[in-house]
Amino acid sequence: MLEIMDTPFNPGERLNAFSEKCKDAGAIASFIGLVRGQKGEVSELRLESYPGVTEQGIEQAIEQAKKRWPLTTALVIHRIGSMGVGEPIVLVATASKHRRAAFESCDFLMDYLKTDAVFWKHQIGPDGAKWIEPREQDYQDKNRWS
Amino acid sequence: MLEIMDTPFNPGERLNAFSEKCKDAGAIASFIGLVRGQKGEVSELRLESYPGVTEQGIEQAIEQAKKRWPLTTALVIHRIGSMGVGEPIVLVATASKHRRAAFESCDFLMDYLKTDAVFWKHQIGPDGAKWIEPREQDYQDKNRWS
Amino acid sequence: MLKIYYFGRLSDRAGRREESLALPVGVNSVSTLKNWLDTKHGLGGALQDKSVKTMINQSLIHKDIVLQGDEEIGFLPPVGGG
Amino acid sequence: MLKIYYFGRLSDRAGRREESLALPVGVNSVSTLKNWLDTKHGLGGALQDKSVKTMINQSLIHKDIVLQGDEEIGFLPPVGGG
Repeated sequence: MLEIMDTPFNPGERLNAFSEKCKDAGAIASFIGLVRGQKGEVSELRLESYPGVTEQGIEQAIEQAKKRWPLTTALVIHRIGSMGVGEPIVLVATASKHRRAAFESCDFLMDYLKTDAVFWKHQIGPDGAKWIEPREQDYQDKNRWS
Repeated sequence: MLEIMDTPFNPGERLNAFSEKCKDAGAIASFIGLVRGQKGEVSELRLESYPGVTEQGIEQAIEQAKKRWPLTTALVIHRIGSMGVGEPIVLVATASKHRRAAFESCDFLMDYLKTDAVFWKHQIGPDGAKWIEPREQDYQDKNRWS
Repeated sequence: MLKIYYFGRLSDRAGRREESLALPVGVNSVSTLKNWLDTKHGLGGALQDKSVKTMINQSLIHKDIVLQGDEEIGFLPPVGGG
Repeated sequence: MLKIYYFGRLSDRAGRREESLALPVGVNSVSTLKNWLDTKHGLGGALQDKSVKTMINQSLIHKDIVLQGDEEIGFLPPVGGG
């Protein structure tokens, strides 16, 4: 399940709805990413996607995760557009009978989203705007799975 | 933050409240455990604690996690008493500036809860009741951290 | 008085979750108390099982200990939550 | 008509996020189109940067490709979300 949206979403409500659908799973791992930044340093984050391409890439990553781990189901919700500090950017949730599978697949999907998902991040602060690209650590995290 | 309660809790609401308190963290990993069981096989799960001892052990595990990873904060909510299939047993949430730290510390706390936390599980089904103890896999998972 | 707690499967075995009792005659340590309880409740050696841990006043003990008669004693089979 | 998309920092550089144009005279491939766009918008070689990927009709290309003139072309600097 994938949703890319340009309006805020409620991670807790989404996670509850997800849990409702996979009660026989037992183990649900999730990750919430919030727009980080000390007040004053970052005032806004803008995320851009390539409609069609972005969705296809994430759907493929979800399929890879399902092949690799015994998942009941997986959910990715990702914001695009303009966000303020503290707002959720991303929710990933994975459900399995097995705790390890849930944790690892959630971790895997986050690594995909950080380095390979087709988004561009524009950070706007008092000193102007800059484009944020993945850090070396993000690429290293991602290489754990290959 | 630790809560042991004998009434149902709402994981999504709790996670949202947790997120509100750690907006400068950016990365929030969480795990929800639900009472698993095909309908008909398990009708009820009863969890027993040793009041005082159970809390102290979990608090110590949270302190260990905070020493080991750069966490903003961590939350454990654990049910005791009687639960039906599909009900949440446990919610663990960890917040950090770093995604890896959030994932690993959440995983660590779940491993503690599965094998070392002072609870006893009584599973009641159509064939009677039995006490559930950790599986070999749970002990192996836990040994990853030592 | 001793306050004794039986947890998990031990409570099924002992037919109770807790009991209070004065230090019985001839019982002055955890090991002698375990033997005495084993006979009294017909536990079939359940308290002697290696997997069962003993707590005195909510602290794990790792060797035999002399009892004063006013302790809280917990018998804990293998734990696990989540 | 070609439909061209500039993403991320390339849109700042090109001063636009997209444009439509007929295949210019002398342009018949991705490589010649990149050179032509570089001159037209003064991109300083930004499209030639190794980190920039090219998509034709939403598929990544790994070598130069002949253009018909009706393609959707995307220029993608390093991606990353989350």
